[in-house]
Amino acid sequence: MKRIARSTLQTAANLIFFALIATAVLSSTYYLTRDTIAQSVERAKLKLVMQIAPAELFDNDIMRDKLDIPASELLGTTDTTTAYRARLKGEPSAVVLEAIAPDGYGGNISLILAVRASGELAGVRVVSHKETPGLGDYIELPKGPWIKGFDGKSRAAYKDADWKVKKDGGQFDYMAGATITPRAVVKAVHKALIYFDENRDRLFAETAEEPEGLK
Amino acid sequence: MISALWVMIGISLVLGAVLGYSAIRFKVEGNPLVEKIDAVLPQTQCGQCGYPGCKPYAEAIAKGEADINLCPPGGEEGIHKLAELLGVEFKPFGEGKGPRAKAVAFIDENTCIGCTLCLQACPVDAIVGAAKQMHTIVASECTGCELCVEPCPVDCISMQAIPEDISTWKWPYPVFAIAPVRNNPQKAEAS
Amino acid sequence: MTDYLLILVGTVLVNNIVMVKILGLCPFMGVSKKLEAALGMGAATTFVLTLASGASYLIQHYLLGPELAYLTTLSFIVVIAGIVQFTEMAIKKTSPELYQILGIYLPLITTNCAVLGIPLLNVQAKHDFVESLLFGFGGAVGFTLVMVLFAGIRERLEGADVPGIFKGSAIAMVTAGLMSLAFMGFSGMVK
Amino acid sequence: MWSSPFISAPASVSQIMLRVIFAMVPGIAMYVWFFGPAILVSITLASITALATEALMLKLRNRPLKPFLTDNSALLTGWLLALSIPALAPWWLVVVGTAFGIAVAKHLYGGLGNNPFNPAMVGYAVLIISFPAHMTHWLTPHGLEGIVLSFPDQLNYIFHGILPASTTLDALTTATPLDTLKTQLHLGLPVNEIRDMPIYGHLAGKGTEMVAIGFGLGGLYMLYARIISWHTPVIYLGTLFAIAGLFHLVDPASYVAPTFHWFSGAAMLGAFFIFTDPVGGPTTIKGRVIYSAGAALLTWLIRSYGGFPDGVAFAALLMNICVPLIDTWTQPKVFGRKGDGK
Amino acid sequence: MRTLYRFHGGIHPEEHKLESSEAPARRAPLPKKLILPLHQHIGNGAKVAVQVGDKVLKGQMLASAQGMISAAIHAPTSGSVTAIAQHPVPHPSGLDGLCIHLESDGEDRWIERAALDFRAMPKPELLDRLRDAGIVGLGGATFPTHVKYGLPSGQRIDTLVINGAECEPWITTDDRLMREHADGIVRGIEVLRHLSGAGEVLVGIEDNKPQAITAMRAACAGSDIEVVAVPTLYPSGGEKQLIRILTGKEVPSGGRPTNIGVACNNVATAYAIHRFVDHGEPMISRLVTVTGNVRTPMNVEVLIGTPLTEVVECAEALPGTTGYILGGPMMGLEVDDLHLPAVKSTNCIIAKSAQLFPPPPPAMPCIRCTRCAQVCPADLQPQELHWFSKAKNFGKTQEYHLFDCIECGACAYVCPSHIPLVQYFRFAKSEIWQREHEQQAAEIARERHEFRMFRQEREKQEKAERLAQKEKAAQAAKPAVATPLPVAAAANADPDDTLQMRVDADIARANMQLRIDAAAARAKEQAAAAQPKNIDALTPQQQAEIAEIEARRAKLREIASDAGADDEPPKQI
Amino acid sequence: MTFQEIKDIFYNAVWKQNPGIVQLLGLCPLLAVSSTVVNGVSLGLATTLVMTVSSGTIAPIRNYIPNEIRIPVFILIIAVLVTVVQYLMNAYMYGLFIVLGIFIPLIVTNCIVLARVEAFASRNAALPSALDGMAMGLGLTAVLGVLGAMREVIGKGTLFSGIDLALGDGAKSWVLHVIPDYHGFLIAILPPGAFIGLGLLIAAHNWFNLRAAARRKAATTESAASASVAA
Ligand SMILES: Cc1cc2nc3c(=O)[nH]c(=O)nc-3n(C[C@H](O)[C@H](O)[C@H](O)COP(=O)(O)O)c2cc1C
Ligand SMILES: Cc1cc2nc3c(=O)[nH]c(=O)nc-3n(C[C@H](O)[C@H](O)[C@H](O)COP(=O)(O)O)c2cc1C
Ligand SMILES: Cc1cc2nc3c(=O)[nH]c(=O)nc-3n(C[C@H](O)[C@H](O)[C@H](O)COP(=O)(O)O)c2cc1C
Ligand SMILES: Cc1cc2nc3c(=O)[nH]c(=O)nc-3n(C[C@H](O)[C@H](O)[C@H](O)CO)c2cc1C
Ligand code: SF4
Ligand code: SF4
Ligand code: SF4
Ligand code: SF4
Ligand code: FES
Repeated sequence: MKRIARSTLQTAANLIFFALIATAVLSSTYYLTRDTIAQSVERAKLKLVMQIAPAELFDNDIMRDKLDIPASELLGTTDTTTAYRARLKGEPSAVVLEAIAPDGYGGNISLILAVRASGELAGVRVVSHKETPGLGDYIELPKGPWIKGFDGKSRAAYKDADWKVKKDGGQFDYMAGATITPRAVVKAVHKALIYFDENRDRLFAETAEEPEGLK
Repeated sequence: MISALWVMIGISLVLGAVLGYSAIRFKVEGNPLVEKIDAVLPQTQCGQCGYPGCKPYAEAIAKGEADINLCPPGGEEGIHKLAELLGVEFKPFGEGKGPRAKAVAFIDENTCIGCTLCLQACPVDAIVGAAKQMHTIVASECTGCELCVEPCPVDCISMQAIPEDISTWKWPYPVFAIAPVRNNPQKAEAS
Repeated sequence: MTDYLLILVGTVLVNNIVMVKILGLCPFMGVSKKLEAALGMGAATTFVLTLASGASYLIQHYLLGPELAYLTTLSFIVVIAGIVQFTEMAIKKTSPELYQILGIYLPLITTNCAVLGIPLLNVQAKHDFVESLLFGFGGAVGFTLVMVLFAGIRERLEGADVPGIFKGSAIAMVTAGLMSLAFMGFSGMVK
Repeated sequence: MWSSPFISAPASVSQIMLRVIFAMVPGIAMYVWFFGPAILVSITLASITALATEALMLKLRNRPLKPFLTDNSALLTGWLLALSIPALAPWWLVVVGTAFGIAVAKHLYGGLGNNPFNPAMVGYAVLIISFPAHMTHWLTPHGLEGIVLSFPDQLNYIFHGILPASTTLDALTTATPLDTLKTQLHLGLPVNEIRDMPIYGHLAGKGTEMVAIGFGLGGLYMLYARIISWHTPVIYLGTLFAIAGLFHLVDPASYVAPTFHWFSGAAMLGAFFIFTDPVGGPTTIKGRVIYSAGAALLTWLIRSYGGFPDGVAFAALLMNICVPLIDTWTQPKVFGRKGDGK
Repeated sequence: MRTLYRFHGGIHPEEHKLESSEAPARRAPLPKKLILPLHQHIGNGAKVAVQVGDKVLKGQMLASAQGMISAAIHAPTSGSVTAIAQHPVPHPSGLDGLCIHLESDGEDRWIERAALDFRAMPKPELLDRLRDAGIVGLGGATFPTHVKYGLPSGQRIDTLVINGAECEPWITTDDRLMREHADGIVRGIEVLRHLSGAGEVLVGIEDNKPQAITAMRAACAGSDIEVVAVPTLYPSGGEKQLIRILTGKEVPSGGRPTNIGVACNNVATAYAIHRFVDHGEPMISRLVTVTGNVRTPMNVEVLIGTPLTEVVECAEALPGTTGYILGGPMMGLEVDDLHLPAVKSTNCIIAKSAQLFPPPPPAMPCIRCTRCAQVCPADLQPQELHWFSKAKNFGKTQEYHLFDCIECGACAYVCPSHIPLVQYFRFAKSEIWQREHEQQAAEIARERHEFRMFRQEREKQEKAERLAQKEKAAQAAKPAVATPLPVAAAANADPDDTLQMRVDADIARANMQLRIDAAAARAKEQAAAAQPKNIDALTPQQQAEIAEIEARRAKLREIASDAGADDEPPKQI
Repeated sequence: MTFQEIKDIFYNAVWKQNPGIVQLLGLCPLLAVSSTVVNGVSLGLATTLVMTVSSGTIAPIRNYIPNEIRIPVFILIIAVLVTVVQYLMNAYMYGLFIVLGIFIPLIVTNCIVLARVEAFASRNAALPSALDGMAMGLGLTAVLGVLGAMREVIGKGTLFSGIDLALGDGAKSWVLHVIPDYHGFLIAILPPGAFIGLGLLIAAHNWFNLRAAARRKAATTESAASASVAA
């Protein structure tokens, strides 16, 4: 019995010894790199945002001027997302929204879009999708320029019935043999614009200091 | 940092305790693997594997000290079986290490002086005789290990291949023309 | 209920851990030469993986929390290694028969990526406790399934006239490739 | 050495394969009737590629060419593959698919008789995954208001990718009936409205239903000639009917009628020509029942819930995987062991 | 009408029976020289009972049964034994077997013959008489008939099945026999029925032999022997299949018909029994079909041991003959050299020609079409058996019941890939047999080795004990041995200590030498007594072997001492 | 250590006992992240780093670790190293970090790391162990690179795509378009292509070995009796 107890304690002590060293090394690395990692993440995000909200559109620290947006049917989101606000000389110039097209061929298509204060689209990008590679993936930027077709479009220019692919009588291009994907994206962007129109004022409200979110 | 240390201390304490406890508590001895390996070996006890008999070789394999391709009497078949048993890749015999043709020892009765040296060498008691009497080999017990050949001071023991007769004949593998092709030679290269 | 069912079907077939997620391949290739071995490995992995999924959930949520998330990998793997070693010792003592079947596979499990991969994916996918368990269990069942099927094919292939340079692991790889091609047929089933 | 028996029945592998090829003729005739002769070009291309690949692989493997090139199995693989891809597919699509199927799925395993996977279906699966865009351009059947391309123009497209200036690919081709069904259901239309679309006929798609009937006729010939056993087609079609029928009864708006499943896609072709492939299939009767039923279930699942319009090829491959186990676990009782449960 | 049952599978090859079945059987001319292999039946070969030079009479026993399963061999004609030597025998190996060579004197003089009153005899004696008459089954397997009826207690036979199916193509001996000697066959059946005590006797004849059926029915009229026409379907003549057809019972795998209360014999066997019981003639001749590429296909009555050349001569082989098949085309074996003797199992010789037996096309790989499985009468999966035999995975072949294969050849007949399936199975079977044999040998070797180790251990212990006792004795004498020895002083070690150590070592060494000498002396002593070693626990066989060797040595010694005295000095040990 | 010993270690690791194509260890990353050269080589180098350091650290302390916690301690050490590498990549090569995803933490369970520690480092001194770890890692990296190149060329018609993730935006122009205007044989960059590609590599390795063996044999025996093996 005593032998068992001794062995138990001994082993535990040994393991603790190694664990302590390991944890110490690990923790130090963590704390040393923590800030750099945060910066990297932010830089990556900024890079994406800058693709659709070009630098001339804002002069504020856009990554800090953010707003939590609760799940919304119009955006297709089921979780709280973050909107980033672009301001030029203090005036709201654009907002960057996340949206989800739920009815892609392979499931959800995540989008990020920048809407100018005027309601015009500054740009749309696909963040992630499960469309068929080689067929439905032309909505991604390097694979095809299709997504750039949204630049400058607005609800003012196109009436609601035009927010369809050409095959269905709308204004948007598609690739033959793969219309489900563009249909889903066009629909999602259109709905996001509607969301923008409905919540325009609140989206640009000065809430940087006391984020309260939208109801 | 401190909390991280505490967490890891906690985890290691529990784990270490459990492992330390069970290392003693669940200790078992013996290795059933040896028996299994031994069952695969041909029991010729010839020592060609470099171990004094099949069992020691089996033990060496079980411990991971010996390769599986050391037993010539077992043939490639034996290596395949070992490979399968141990879940390792098949390994062919080294250069010139393959099995020899099956043979039995034969004592030239004219020359035998009855020194009993071969009798002492035979691992399976296949030699009968007594000091100063002529020795003879019980062919049905002889495994052909050749251990008796070396010790004989008058070189009277030779290994004789077992000839094929009707009772030991085997059907040949169909696509190879092993047996003398008695009928149509073109059959041999079929497919 | 249907959610849970979907998780199960999804992990077993649609997002099969080996064929689609490409995890756990070393045991998949290594222990699939024989059907029994594949079954044994599958059973052992299922046991450990389910346990590991549960344990890692508890650790993640009750010990680490968001604060110490950086300890995830470290603590998970240590706990898994502990579970494996404990299981091995316990089985060896309590049920030698089971040990005969699972014993040699248990130590290999620690280095099966799937065993760490699934808990990490659990964290990534923010599964709750039951979902984590199911995900672990389903993943392991999927692992067992493809491994057993693969072993069946490999046993069969032993008789096939495979070109020399493809014999062994090369053709096994090609087979795994064609299997994963077939599994792509499930894609899109669970969105 | 020649040992008994010294006599043999007159059947041979090449003759069996030839009869299977022959049995495909009615289906192909229908195809030509409803879709034009472009399919003949694909079949020719596939045949040439199949034989060339077979010859090359045999050479590499150091095997005699003649007996294997004349066994007609490569030809059969080529024909089946040509039939399962769009007739207007560019030439390289046929070539790549056939060559992959024969070189990788057949010869890496040792050629005829050794392959666990169906070579034609491997070729198809590789193509639909690699080139989904090209694999969705199916010809519009004659009689619909599509533009009909002349044969020389078709050749020009197949080999040079050039269409007459007046048309676009979109105008010449449609999605297949199964694909359209899937798309429209996705868009929320109920089945009965979808079925009213002009591409559909009485049973399934216009034209394609007749092609399926043609393959069915060929299948009946093979049953008559005892090349295939009845278990596979009957169980396959039966199970497909049963599952599809059940769901159709419960929810007719989202699940099509079982006859639609029978006469669309590759179901008929599969029932008689694909799941009957002896090499990758099980050998016991019980095994065939399990295999065919499993294949039907998978076909239906993939068609109804999966990412591909047709599930036949993947069902075949997935069931191929299971064959060794099915065979092992369905061994029949041998003579003299029936009573003792061994 | 009797209800008949079906067995699984079966085939309909072309029959080719009419060629030879219509002409009455003839008798082959008396050969000058006969070759009688000792191993003409399943089981142990017969033991030679004559010597070279002996004059023998027709029907005289030349070799007697040896062991449980064996049968005697008799002189088919009168003459003299010219040799007992190796000679090619009908065997797939083409190897030689030990044969008695008999030169006929042309007189064909019988030994004394007498009919047996078999009903008056005790059953065991009747069985012994059958054995000594060399009666073996003529249906193919040449299984000694007496063994079939020597049942272990507790088993009984309800049904006697007489096999007149003759399902193989070309062969017509049973057909002819039934047409010409139906009465004799029925007499033989009566003997078998007496031996078996069966209540029911069924004669199964394929329905492609209507005359034979009629003849047998006529001969059985008045008895309760039932002659049943069974559908023509190869291999309905296989005993398991015929029993299944007639009774619906299946002989259990690995078992014998007697396990289910059935015994089965061929019609020719019954006829041979009749010849023996009613005329005192042992088995010295049989009917052989000579057919194929010959001028006049026919059945010939042939003396056992007749060279096949002479048998074929009766029917005259035509040009274009490429070889011969002994037995039927489904199960026979091919020979190209006719210097083999006819043996008890020789039922048919077919002259091959390229038209009748075209060489098979090259074998293609198996395409798993399962035609073979569909025709296999044993419900096996020949394609799997082939797959695994080809890969030499013998364990798997046994899992797939390789040993239930009756080698009927139906599978190979239908295989569209023309794979020599049966040969694969024979190959696998003989490999497995050899392996089992080796396994047994290894088992015995292991036991013997372990016993040897045990013995050596015991001897060592005994020796150690003895030595320990001696040690005590030596202890007393120690000072006497410990004479001072010259010592080299060690440089920087304490001289006293080193010295002491050296002395100790030397004492030990000296002690050891003493012991060795003593042991050597003892060994000498023991050797002088010539204690035999390792000659206990020998089997009688081994003892006989040793005795034989000793005898030979004795002779050799004599010769050696006679001749070697002057030219070779005796060897020094 | 002599030069010959070093050479042996490298020959063994890169060719004779290559983890990827001979020992078949470390397959998951090998198959999962070899869709392009850049991904493959980066993960390979990360693994090499971990292997070198872990073998090098464990070898000197091997005698102080009690047997019953041997494996947990080995894994502990490996896990720390991996996590450190993970943070470094996260901080300084964020793009690559995202692409390699879960396979960085999974280096911990990459069988080859533990296998080398168990098989080599727990029996040898620090320097050879570190060398062995490095050589094995490089062996794996080599396979990752070759397989990545194969798959990338066949699947996309490019080479070095994504190199900007590893080396910064400046490297973007290094991407080679090997086959211009290529349709992309997608299967090659999907899991089936990974398996089949590795199968082909293994076969190629076998082929080289066989040919070398045949040459050696031909050199020793003048006439190799060619058995006419018909099958
Ligand atoms: C394997 C496969 C994958 C497909 N993937 C997509 C996809 O990702 N996105 C898409 O829009 N259509 C995809 N399609 C095509 C759709 O099924 C459908 O045919 C098409 O969207 C209809 O387009 P159309 O109206 O231009 O004919 C795929 C088709 C197949 C066969
Ligand atoms: C494996 C296989 C898969 C096939 N897949 C399709 C398919 O996805 N779509 C299709 O229209 N035809 C496919 N076919 C071809 C059909 O057999 C037939 O030629 C016709 O196109 C069926 O069209 P349907 O889907 O309207 O019935 C396939 C054939 C085979 C052998
Ligand atoms: C495939 C096969 C076919 C056989 N055909 C016959 C046959 O036609 N006639 C026959 O008497 N024995 C035939 N036999 C032999 C029988 O199985 C059985 O050995 C014989 O009838 C027993 O009688 P016996 O001991 O008197 O020879 C055949 C055996 C096999 C394996
Ligand atoms: C009834 C039957 C069906 C066949 N089906 C196929 C098939 O679906 N795909 C294929 O590649 N070959 C098929 N074959 C041809 C052949 O079996 C096939 O090429 C082998 O798989 C090659 O080893 C078939 C042959 C027969 C007799
Ligand atoms: S080499 Fe000889 S002693 Fe060694 S295992 Fe083989 S048979 Fe036994
Ligand atoms: S007699 Fe000789 S060869 Fe035979 S077993 Fe004994 S020692 Fe070995
Ligand atoms: S030879 Fe054997 S396997 Fe072939 S059919 Fe006859 S019993 Fe069946
Ligand atoms: S009949 Fe021949 S080809 Fe067909 S399954 Fe049997 S062995 Fe194979
Ligand atoms: S790397 Fe070995 S299991 Fe994943």
